Amino acid sequence: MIPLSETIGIWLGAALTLCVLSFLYKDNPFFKFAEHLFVGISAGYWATLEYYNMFLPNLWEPLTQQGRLLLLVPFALGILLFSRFTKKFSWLSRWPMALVIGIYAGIAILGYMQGDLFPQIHANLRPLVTDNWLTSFNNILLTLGVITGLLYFFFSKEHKGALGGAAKVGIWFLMISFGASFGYTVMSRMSLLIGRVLFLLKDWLHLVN
Amino acid sequence: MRREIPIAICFLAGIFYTLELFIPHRQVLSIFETVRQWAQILIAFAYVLAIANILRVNFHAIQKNQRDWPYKVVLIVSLFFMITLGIFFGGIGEGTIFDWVYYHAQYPLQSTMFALLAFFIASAAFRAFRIRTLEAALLAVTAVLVMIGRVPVGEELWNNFPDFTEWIMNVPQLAGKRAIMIGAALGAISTALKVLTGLERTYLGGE
Amino acid sequence: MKVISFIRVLFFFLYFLLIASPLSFAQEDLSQSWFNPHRVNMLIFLIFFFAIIIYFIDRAKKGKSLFIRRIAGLDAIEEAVGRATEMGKPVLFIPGIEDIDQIQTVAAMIILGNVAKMVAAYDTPLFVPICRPMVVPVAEERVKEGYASAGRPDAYNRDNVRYISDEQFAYAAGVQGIMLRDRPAANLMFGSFFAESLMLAETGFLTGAIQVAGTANIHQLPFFVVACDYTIIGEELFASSAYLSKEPKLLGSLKGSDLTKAIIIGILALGAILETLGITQFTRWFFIE
Amino acid sequence: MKRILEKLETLDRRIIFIFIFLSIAIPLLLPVNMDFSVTPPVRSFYDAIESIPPGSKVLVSCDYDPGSMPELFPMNVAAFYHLLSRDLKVITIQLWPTGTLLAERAMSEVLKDLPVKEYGVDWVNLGFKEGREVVMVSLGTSIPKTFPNDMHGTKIEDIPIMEGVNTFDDIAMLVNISGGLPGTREWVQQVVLRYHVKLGSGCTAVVAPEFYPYLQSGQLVGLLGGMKGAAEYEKLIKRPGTARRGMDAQSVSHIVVFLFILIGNIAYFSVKGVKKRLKV
Repeated sequence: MIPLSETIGIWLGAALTLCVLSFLYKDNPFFKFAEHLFVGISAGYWATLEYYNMFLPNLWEPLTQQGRLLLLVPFALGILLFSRFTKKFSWLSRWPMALVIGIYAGIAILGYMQGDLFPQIHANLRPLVTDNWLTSFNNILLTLGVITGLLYFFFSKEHKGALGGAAKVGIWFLMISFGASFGYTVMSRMSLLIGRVLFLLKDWLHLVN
Repeated sequence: MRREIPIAICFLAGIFYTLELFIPHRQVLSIFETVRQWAQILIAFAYVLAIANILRVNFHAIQKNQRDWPYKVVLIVSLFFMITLGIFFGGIGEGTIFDWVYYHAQYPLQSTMFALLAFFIASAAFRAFRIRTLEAALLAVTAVLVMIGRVPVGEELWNNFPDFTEWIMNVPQLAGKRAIMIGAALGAISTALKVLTGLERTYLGGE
Repeated sequence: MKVISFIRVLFFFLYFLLIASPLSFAQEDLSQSWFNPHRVNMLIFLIFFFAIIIYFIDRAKKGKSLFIRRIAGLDAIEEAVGRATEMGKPVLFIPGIEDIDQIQTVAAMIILGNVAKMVAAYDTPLFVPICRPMVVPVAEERVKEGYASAGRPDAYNRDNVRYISDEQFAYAAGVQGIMLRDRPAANLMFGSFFAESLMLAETGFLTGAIQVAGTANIHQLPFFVVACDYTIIGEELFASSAYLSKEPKLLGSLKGSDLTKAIIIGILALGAILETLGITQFTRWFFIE
Repeated sequence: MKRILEKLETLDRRIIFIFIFLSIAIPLLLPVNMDFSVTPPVRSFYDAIESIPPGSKVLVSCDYDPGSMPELFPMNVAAFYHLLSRDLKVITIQLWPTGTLLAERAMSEVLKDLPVKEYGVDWVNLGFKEGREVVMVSLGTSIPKTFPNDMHGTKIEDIPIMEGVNTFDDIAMLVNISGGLPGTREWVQQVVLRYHVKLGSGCTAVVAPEFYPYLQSGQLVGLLGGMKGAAEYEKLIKRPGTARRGMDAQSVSHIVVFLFILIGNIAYFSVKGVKKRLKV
């Protein structure tokens, strides 16, 4: 026996699914309703989650129960954010903003260097001639593609002459890259729709077992 | 003072975190971790600003009887409904009403919105993949090859289709991707450096 | 400026320190040491990169004129804003869906300021829907500042910077709603986008808006390329602030980036040749554990 | 004729939408079960599990959310089924809070076919633990200390299956169903490199290519990528499920998209539309 709450849930889910799908025809009251409901519920959901997963365990409980007074610093900075509600002191809210931006800009420098720049350069240093002709061909193509692609991103020179030609080859590689990512993503997106249609046909209408 | 202090805070925080990678000392790492958590706590505080922003914008819309104002009521009611459920009625664990609403309203909405992409990807492909120039041809042809090569029917057409698709992904595709990654990394690092040193300070607003 | 000269001295000092230190160490427990020797390569790069940027900024400030190639997508922003004004319709600026912890979002905020300045001059409404709470105050400051520097602080409307939702697709739904009901004539999308990119760009296409999009998220670039009028690719996003503001010091930093890029191209070519000759030490220098 | 072509060139997108919907709904209602071969990454995932002696313990980390369910849930079900039907013991954990319910659902589907399997003896769910990579590393030091209870609050010492399970040495293989971060990349970086565990991964089609290098270097023993990977796996374990079912729809929808691209181009070239340059 399926519990009643589950049945109601499936009907609710199906109704909302159809509301969203109706958008494909055109904007309409059902979609508008679903959209505003979705925005309201999800904003509430994430705010609540933040309260439980961040505010309580990382600030409130350690501060009030374990007496970790150092946490008064972020607490005070957090309160400074609310100075935005006043006209006179709203500039104080820039302190916490500056701290957050500073920290993450610092982290970003490392992240991009360690995560993208060095590993990508390292991975691209390959022998151009090997025993296997296919490997050699691939490595030459890869080196050529990366170098010409980078040349496309030159800003301080007009793209004319040799640089223009190389940048053009670079664009070809970028286009292949975009096409491949596009084609590659089609599969995932279709799978998602299959999942949704299966929900409608199976869980809701019981047309498919 | 209104500008100098934030710039100093930003500079010090940024330099400190740039050094993180180079200083493996345990005590220093724990300071890094603590301060990073502060940043996350500040982000949690920002939710109050965000909720206040939603309320202000939508109340104004309702007040002015703007078109579609009844939907704004739906939005505000559902927002309060979720927060009240989560914080005052039974929390957010398994089996609560909060959880039920997540699985039976938010999840179907989310996954159906996500599934709309299947339709959009098709209509975008139809419209944009016209072979007008060499660049457009490369874009369209690669997309079609990869798309067909990844489903069972591609294999029916040509035995080595999956391998060929792999080759596209691993060689020419990767080259283009790598060029963008290296360029973007340089751009990101230089933007971050400019922000830290206050060369680019406009994000903090005026006097 | 004293700060910058100080950094310069500090970095050169560190640089000489490093040359003196050996490059490789055996694996050991580093939790008690003050420097991680395995990352010398990155430190050297960082110092070098920064030194180059500072050098070119200095030169730019001394009045050397700096050429920058045309970036069609960025020119198109002005055109799009102009058209929106003619039609009496608003401009929509979408700053991506990631928090301010992403440098792409910071770059988007910098572009937002420039757009606000343009919009204020034309007296066209500017909508900025936002996905992450911490971006709200930053965007508010940026837009306000943009209006102020165009001499129109009174035209700034707080209600146009709107937090929507943290949920990716709720945000997308909300932005689609704005596109369909407020009918902006220009959609500017800059920042870090994910799967919602295509949804936004397709809906924007349907409403007939001029669309300019830019991101460094490679996986979403294809969707912007097919559905938008102009696409800003990867590094161009980060170059936007220099391009739009034409400030000498920012243009200088761009030139510094270009030189570094040239060196990286040299490294790629040299490395490939050395690898072909069987010399692998050079490659190892770029390895990070 | 020319008018038809002109119409086709600027086809209403809603017509495309209808075709896409039908290309998915019809194959789901009337399957033909088009055959396909099994790719090497899936085959090696299967072989890795087949090579484990019966009675060994396998740790399954279900790190995904409902958003990627269409692709990952079938793999999750198939992996549980494969493990249990080979008389291996399943210990499941989750590093995503949303994973717990999904793991439970997957298991309850498998237990319909294998009703003899008993909780606590043949399988156990240790639940969700906050901490991402930190949890992974701490599992390497001690599994019981990281998860002192199962998801129902029962003490580890009172669960028969957990007897003698201390570190990764007592685990024959690790399976990760990965919807993002933390996921397979983190398991490889934090655990495989340090503790030399065999790791098999099931991930979404979008990220699968990023994990091929791990497969080549042997850091992954097998990889299931997207719904197609799940379908191949279902084929190997001879238990067709929703992924197998989705494959026809997947093929047909791809062909429909291809046909639309083709029609668009034919119409374009015959009508000779206004030349509009592709802008980069």
